Amino acid sequence: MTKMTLAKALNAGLRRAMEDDAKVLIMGEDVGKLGGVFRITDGLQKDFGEDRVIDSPLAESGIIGTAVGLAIRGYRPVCEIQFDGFVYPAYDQIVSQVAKLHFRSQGKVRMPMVIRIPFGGGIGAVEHHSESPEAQFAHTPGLKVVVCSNPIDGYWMIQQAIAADDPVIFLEPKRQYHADKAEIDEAADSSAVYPLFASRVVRAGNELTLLAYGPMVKVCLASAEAAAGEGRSIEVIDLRTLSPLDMGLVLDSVRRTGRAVVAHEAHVNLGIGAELAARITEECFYSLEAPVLRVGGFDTPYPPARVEEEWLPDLDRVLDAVDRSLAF
Amino acid sequence: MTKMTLAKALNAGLRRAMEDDAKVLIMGEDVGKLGGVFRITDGLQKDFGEDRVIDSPLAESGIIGTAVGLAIRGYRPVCEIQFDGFVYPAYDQIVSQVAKLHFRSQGKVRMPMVIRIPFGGGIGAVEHHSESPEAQFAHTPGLKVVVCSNPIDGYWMIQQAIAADDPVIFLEPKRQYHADKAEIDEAADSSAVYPLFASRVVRAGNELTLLAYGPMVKVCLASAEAAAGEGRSIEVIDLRTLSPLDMGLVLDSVRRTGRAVVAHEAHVNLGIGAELAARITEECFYSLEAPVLRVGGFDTPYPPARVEEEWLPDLDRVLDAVDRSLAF
Amino acid sequence: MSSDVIASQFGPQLVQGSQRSDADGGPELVQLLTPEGERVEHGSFSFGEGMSPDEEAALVRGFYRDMVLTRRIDVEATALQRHGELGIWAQLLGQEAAQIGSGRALRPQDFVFPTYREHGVAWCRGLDPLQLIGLFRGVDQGSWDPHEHNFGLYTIVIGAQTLHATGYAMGVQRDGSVGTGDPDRDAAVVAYFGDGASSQGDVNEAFIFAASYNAPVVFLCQNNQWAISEPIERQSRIPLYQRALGFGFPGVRVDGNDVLATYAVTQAALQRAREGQGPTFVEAYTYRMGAHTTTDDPTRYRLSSDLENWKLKDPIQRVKVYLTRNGLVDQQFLEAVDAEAEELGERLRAGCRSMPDPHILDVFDAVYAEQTPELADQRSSYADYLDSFEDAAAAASTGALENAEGSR
Amino acid sequence: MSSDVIASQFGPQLVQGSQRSDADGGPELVQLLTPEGERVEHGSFSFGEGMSPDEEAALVRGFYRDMVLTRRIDVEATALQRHGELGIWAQLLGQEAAQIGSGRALRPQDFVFPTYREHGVAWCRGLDPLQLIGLFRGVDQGSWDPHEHNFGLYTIVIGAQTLHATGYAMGVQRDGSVGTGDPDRDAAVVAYFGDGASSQGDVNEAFIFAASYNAPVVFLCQNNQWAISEPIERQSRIPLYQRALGFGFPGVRVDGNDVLATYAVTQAALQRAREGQGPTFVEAYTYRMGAHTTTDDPTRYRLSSDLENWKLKDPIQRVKVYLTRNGLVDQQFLEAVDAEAEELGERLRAGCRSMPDPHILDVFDAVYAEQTPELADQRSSYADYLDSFEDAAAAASTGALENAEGSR
Ligand SMILES: Cc1ncc(C[n+]2csc(CCOP(=O)(O)OP(=O)(O)O)c2C)c(N)n1
Ligand SMILES: Cc1ncc(C[n+]2csc(CCOP(=O)(O)OP(=O)(O)O)c2C)c(N)n1
Ligand SMILES: [Mg+2]
Ligand SMILES: [Mg+2]
Repeated sequence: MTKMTLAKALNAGLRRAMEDDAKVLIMGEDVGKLGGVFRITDGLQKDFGEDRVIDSPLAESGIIGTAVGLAIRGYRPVCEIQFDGFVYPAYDQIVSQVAKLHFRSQGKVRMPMVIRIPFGGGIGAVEHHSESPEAQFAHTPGLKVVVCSNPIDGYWMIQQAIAADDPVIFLEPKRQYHADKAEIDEAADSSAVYPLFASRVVRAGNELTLLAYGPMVKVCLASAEAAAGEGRSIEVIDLRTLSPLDMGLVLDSVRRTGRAVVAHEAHVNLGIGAELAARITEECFYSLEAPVLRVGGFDTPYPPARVEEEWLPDLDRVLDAVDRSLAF
Repeated sequence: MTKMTLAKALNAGLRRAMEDDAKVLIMGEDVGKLGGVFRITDGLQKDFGEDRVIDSPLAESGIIGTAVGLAIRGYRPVCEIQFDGFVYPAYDQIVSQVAKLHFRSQGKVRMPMVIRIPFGGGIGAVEHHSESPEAQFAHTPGLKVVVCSNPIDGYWMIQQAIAADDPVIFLEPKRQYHADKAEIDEAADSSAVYPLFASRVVRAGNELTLLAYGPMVKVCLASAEAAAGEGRSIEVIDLRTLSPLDMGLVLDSVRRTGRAVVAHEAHVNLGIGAELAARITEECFYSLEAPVLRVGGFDTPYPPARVEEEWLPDLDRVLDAVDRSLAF
Repeated sequence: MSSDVIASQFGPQLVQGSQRSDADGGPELVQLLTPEGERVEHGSFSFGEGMSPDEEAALVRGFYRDMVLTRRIDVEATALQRHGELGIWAQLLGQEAAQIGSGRALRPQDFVFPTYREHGVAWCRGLDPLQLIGLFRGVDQGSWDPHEHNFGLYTIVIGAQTLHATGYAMGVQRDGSVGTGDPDRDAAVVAYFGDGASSQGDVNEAFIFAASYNAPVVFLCQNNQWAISEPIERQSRIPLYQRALGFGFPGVRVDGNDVLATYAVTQAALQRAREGQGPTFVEAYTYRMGAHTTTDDPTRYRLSSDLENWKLKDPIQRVKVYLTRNGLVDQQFLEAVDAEAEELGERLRAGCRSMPDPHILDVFDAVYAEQTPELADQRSSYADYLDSFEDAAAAASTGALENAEGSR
Repeated sequence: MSSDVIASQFGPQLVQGSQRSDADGGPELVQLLTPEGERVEHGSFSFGEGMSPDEEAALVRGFYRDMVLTRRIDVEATALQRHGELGIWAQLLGQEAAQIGSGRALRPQDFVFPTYREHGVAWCRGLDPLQLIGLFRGVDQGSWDPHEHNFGLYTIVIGAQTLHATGYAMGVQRDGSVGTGDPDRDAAVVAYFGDGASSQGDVNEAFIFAASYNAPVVFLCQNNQWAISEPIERQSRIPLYQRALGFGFPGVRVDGNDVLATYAVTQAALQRAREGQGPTFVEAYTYRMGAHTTTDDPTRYRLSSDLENWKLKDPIQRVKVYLTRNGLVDQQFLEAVDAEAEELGERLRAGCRSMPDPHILDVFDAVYAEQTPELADQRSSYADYLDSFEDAAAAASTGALENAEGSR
């Protein structure tokens, strides 16, 4: 058992994946000597060499496009996009090639690729460093999209994503990288860990279901705690997988509680909350006591850092939505 | 009054916009001598010259990126993306530059740019020629997204989009280009025409609201007609604007009918239907007799042409959803 | 400061007029067989070195056969499209030598990343042309296994495949299959692309990655003078092969209508790659004699005199003249090839018409290696929905039967 | 076929070893003032032509002042970041000559598209440095009006601005402001970018568009040897200025630590553009003496000896030596500049600390030129929500007061 931050846990998970499978490669800008701007790949180039931990020219389309070729050759590339806002130059390769090659070839070509993206705000950064691009990838058939929210998940989910035979967009809540530590049992049997494409109840409750992922899990847990102080019993689900959605767990919960609130940093308009609201309403129409409410980033570009705390959904805004739902 | 197809109407609208404002430029691949692969810009280079109708090198990011510079210099570029699936190389310029420059500059920079995209399927094409990328743009604050569905709208909406001071993604249902003709009154007072960012009831009804845009408007009208044959009264709304959504009209209708079905070719998961379902449910919770149902492209990549008719939502699938909603 | 001074400061005036007015490809063009069918020498590249005259003649006869059959595939597919059997077809007419010359220079372990027009290269790799035809018919998006023929799927998004090729080549390096000296092991990768594609960011990024890692990749650009309606001048104001100079690797312009020269130059470039000397840019200077695709109308943007000029440089004709004039073929051979082409044409027509359509439900199974529960649900709901029609139809026909019975 | 033969086929072996081992920039470097402060001649470029000695001296003194003040801005902002006043700062330490030399060569009607590090160019364009500081503090994303100073907003997505510059230059062409001979009308555009940026597709597409339309744009690349932790060799294996050759326009490498040479070369390139001779690539060969940004730790990836070497080529020091040694400044001037720097520093510290924070509700108003109803709704709901807290707070404080009163 070792106590690790999310950053350290991801590093350890990557290391283990590289040890387990010589075909695993790491690619990206500054992933080598620097270990990435967040140090997630710290020390890996030193130990696995420049052929397996590849500093790329400064070109995201180039990173993903060459990773496609490496995957066709039988490698399992793990690409780091330095910040969320810099994934867009690679968007074409991701949605038209990575996502479609399995389909195009009717399974003759596999794309066991992981695209790691530190995402979300709250770190006081300049423009393009605080985006939440998940809905765009989740809307794209052929990709799978997962999000970790804590060190233990970080450690296991990155290994599971690398082992998966489909392309996985792996979102890392950057403001959680160094926020908390957790004990990780590296010796645990990896086949027994919680599955990758499954959501998880992280707090049980029976009056309302709070759905979150990544950075908002912690905020929602705090909101549920605060609500408990007022005698309210809120269930919190860490979605973990955004594509596919694990609707079984979500619907079970909402059928019990009759109420749901979805929270994410991404713009509310056409965010993951929209899809959850649509599906929950369709499946639980007669169990719902209130419409599914959504709390999220406003439908403006991510604002300057000095005002981001007010822009991001926080404990109070989540509670406000919870109250509105309960009052319905 | 002239009878025109959608293709011809767009051509006439572009011509008129160019006559009205010398700052209007057309840019894109093959827009010059060829008049575009769909001939939407036919004859314009001949009449307005190579400086105003600009054949670009084969690079979409280059087209949009240089259009940004032209807009900063005071021009109003109208960019043609040859097919929906080829907008992605320009995605970064669109979401990180075009969409954000007004915000970044707090209004000191305007982006009066139109990005025309022939979109949707049903023409028997090969891969990447039948995509419906609208949700991704509608999810991006700073862009406006509109869709025309018929020649009259095509003629006026393209002029209104060009006159707008915000960047407009202008979607053209390519399978409608040559489908139908309509009388267009070119002498009409342009300030009196139906506004750009407004939806429209295209068939009145009182039992269910059918929401559609672009190529699905015709399909939905046919479905409503068929339903009328079975004694059902279906209202059909042509959304026309996807960002912003014109919720006033939509909610009024659904409050009356108590039921809504949204249809689009785009993948259902995180498509425009998800957002409409979420908003309608939130606003009309107590008026809804059934959950908002969605009919759309499946969550697979667009399939090979020989099977697209079964993949695309058609009259029967729309009716099926209508029936399910009415039976709820 | 006068323009003269300025110009001289930055070296010779580089802006050039239309380079294509020089339709011969200019002095830098590597040519080994003239349009008139004469063998010529070139300072750096030669054809047939180390071969006996018989071997050499056999090779050229093979090229001839390949080109004739490739053209036949193209003509048949074009006709099938006209008859409504294909949605569209991308013709290669005129580019046979560029494709057969380069395709025949490949070794089995080399890997090809094509565009949508590489029917001749596909032929060299052993694909059944019906597999190409199926794609344009719309029954699939490429039914061949890239690993079986070391021939990737057709790529329609312009330029995307050049990065795939570079990445694959980086994989070849990592597998230790470069520069070992073992002719059965050392491998090269070829990225095909067009003159228009050279403007895409992806293609230029591919040059950068390939140069940075010294990857064993050959960038084979078929400059057929046109990107749909746009002439090459829109993409580059200097000869395209010189693009490579900006990235620090060699470029060469070869007569793409000369199968011998294309073979020789490609072979040398592949060998450089296999030996670990890194990327090469080969510009095969040729001409798209047909339309861009069967939906295109080239009369809107180019002169018919241009086409007439290029007809004189037909890639097949010059080989035929060469072979005949030098007594390297007899009438029997030529007739046998023609007969083979006839037979191929027939097979393609029949094969195309009898291709089964795909089944919609299979579409759901092809998205992921590991199917998702939600997509499995969509599949089964849709299956139920489709069944409901069959049930209705069955009920209707049973009903009809009953009615018929009832009316007895 | 042996490698020798192959190599010779494709011309000289182009693959080069580390070009940066040649830290002097190589023989192609245009230099007019040595690190030791000696003026030297160059065959193509000269400084001060057509000026009187006094005018020339005044110009150089101006450069010196600009560079000292620019460095001071940088030092102050770095310190402000250390004190928690800024979120981050991108230091330009060491790049003062590249920026002042090029920035001072501009005319008012020219237009600049910067990256995030062009503080010296911003200075030349007349921006208040507090406007730069505000961006890095996080109060806005650039508060200046690009049209007021003909200086675009800082662009963070690497390379994106090179296309904007090219498009703007196409606009200049369309406005007829190229090649008229009127020095107040003819305009050029400058796109700044880094060595790392040269690998982005966008930058290469900008080269293609600029060449294709012969646009009046100067691509000014500050090769500061590093893209965060990646050395220039990762991006190009040949000197970067040669990239331009692949696109058919001239490139030149200038000593970016030599303000005279940078001025002369940029001026000539701008003039070419204004006269209608099209794009030029200027590689200002320099060194990022600081960290990439204040969050970076360069000791993880580069040798301190490298930095020490480059300190000997400090861009300010050499001008100071030159001016002093040739009696072109007196002690009074130097002291006045230092005093001005002190004053500027103070103003920036105070100005930064007293900058008002933005208001969240203003965020909703900045998205569109024509506000949308739905965003207006979001704004007013959020305003109500915020008010509810103030109401609650007011109620609470009234409550507290009541309680207090009650307890009296
Ligand atoms: C990214 C992208 N943009 C546009 C297109 C549409 N398109 C298909 S082929 C073509 C021209 C390609 O020209 P070139 O690269 O010279 O190849 P050629 O067709 O001449 O073989 C265009 C614009 C596309 N397929 N992909
Ligand atoms: C598209 C994109 N990818 C990654 C980044 C992150 N990033 C910021 S600066 C930088 C290095 C830039 O190097 P260079 O172009 O040499 O400019 P310099 O910082 O040295 O001035 C990187 C990778 C970015 N801003 N944009
Ligand atoms: Mg071409
Ligand atoms: Mg740099």
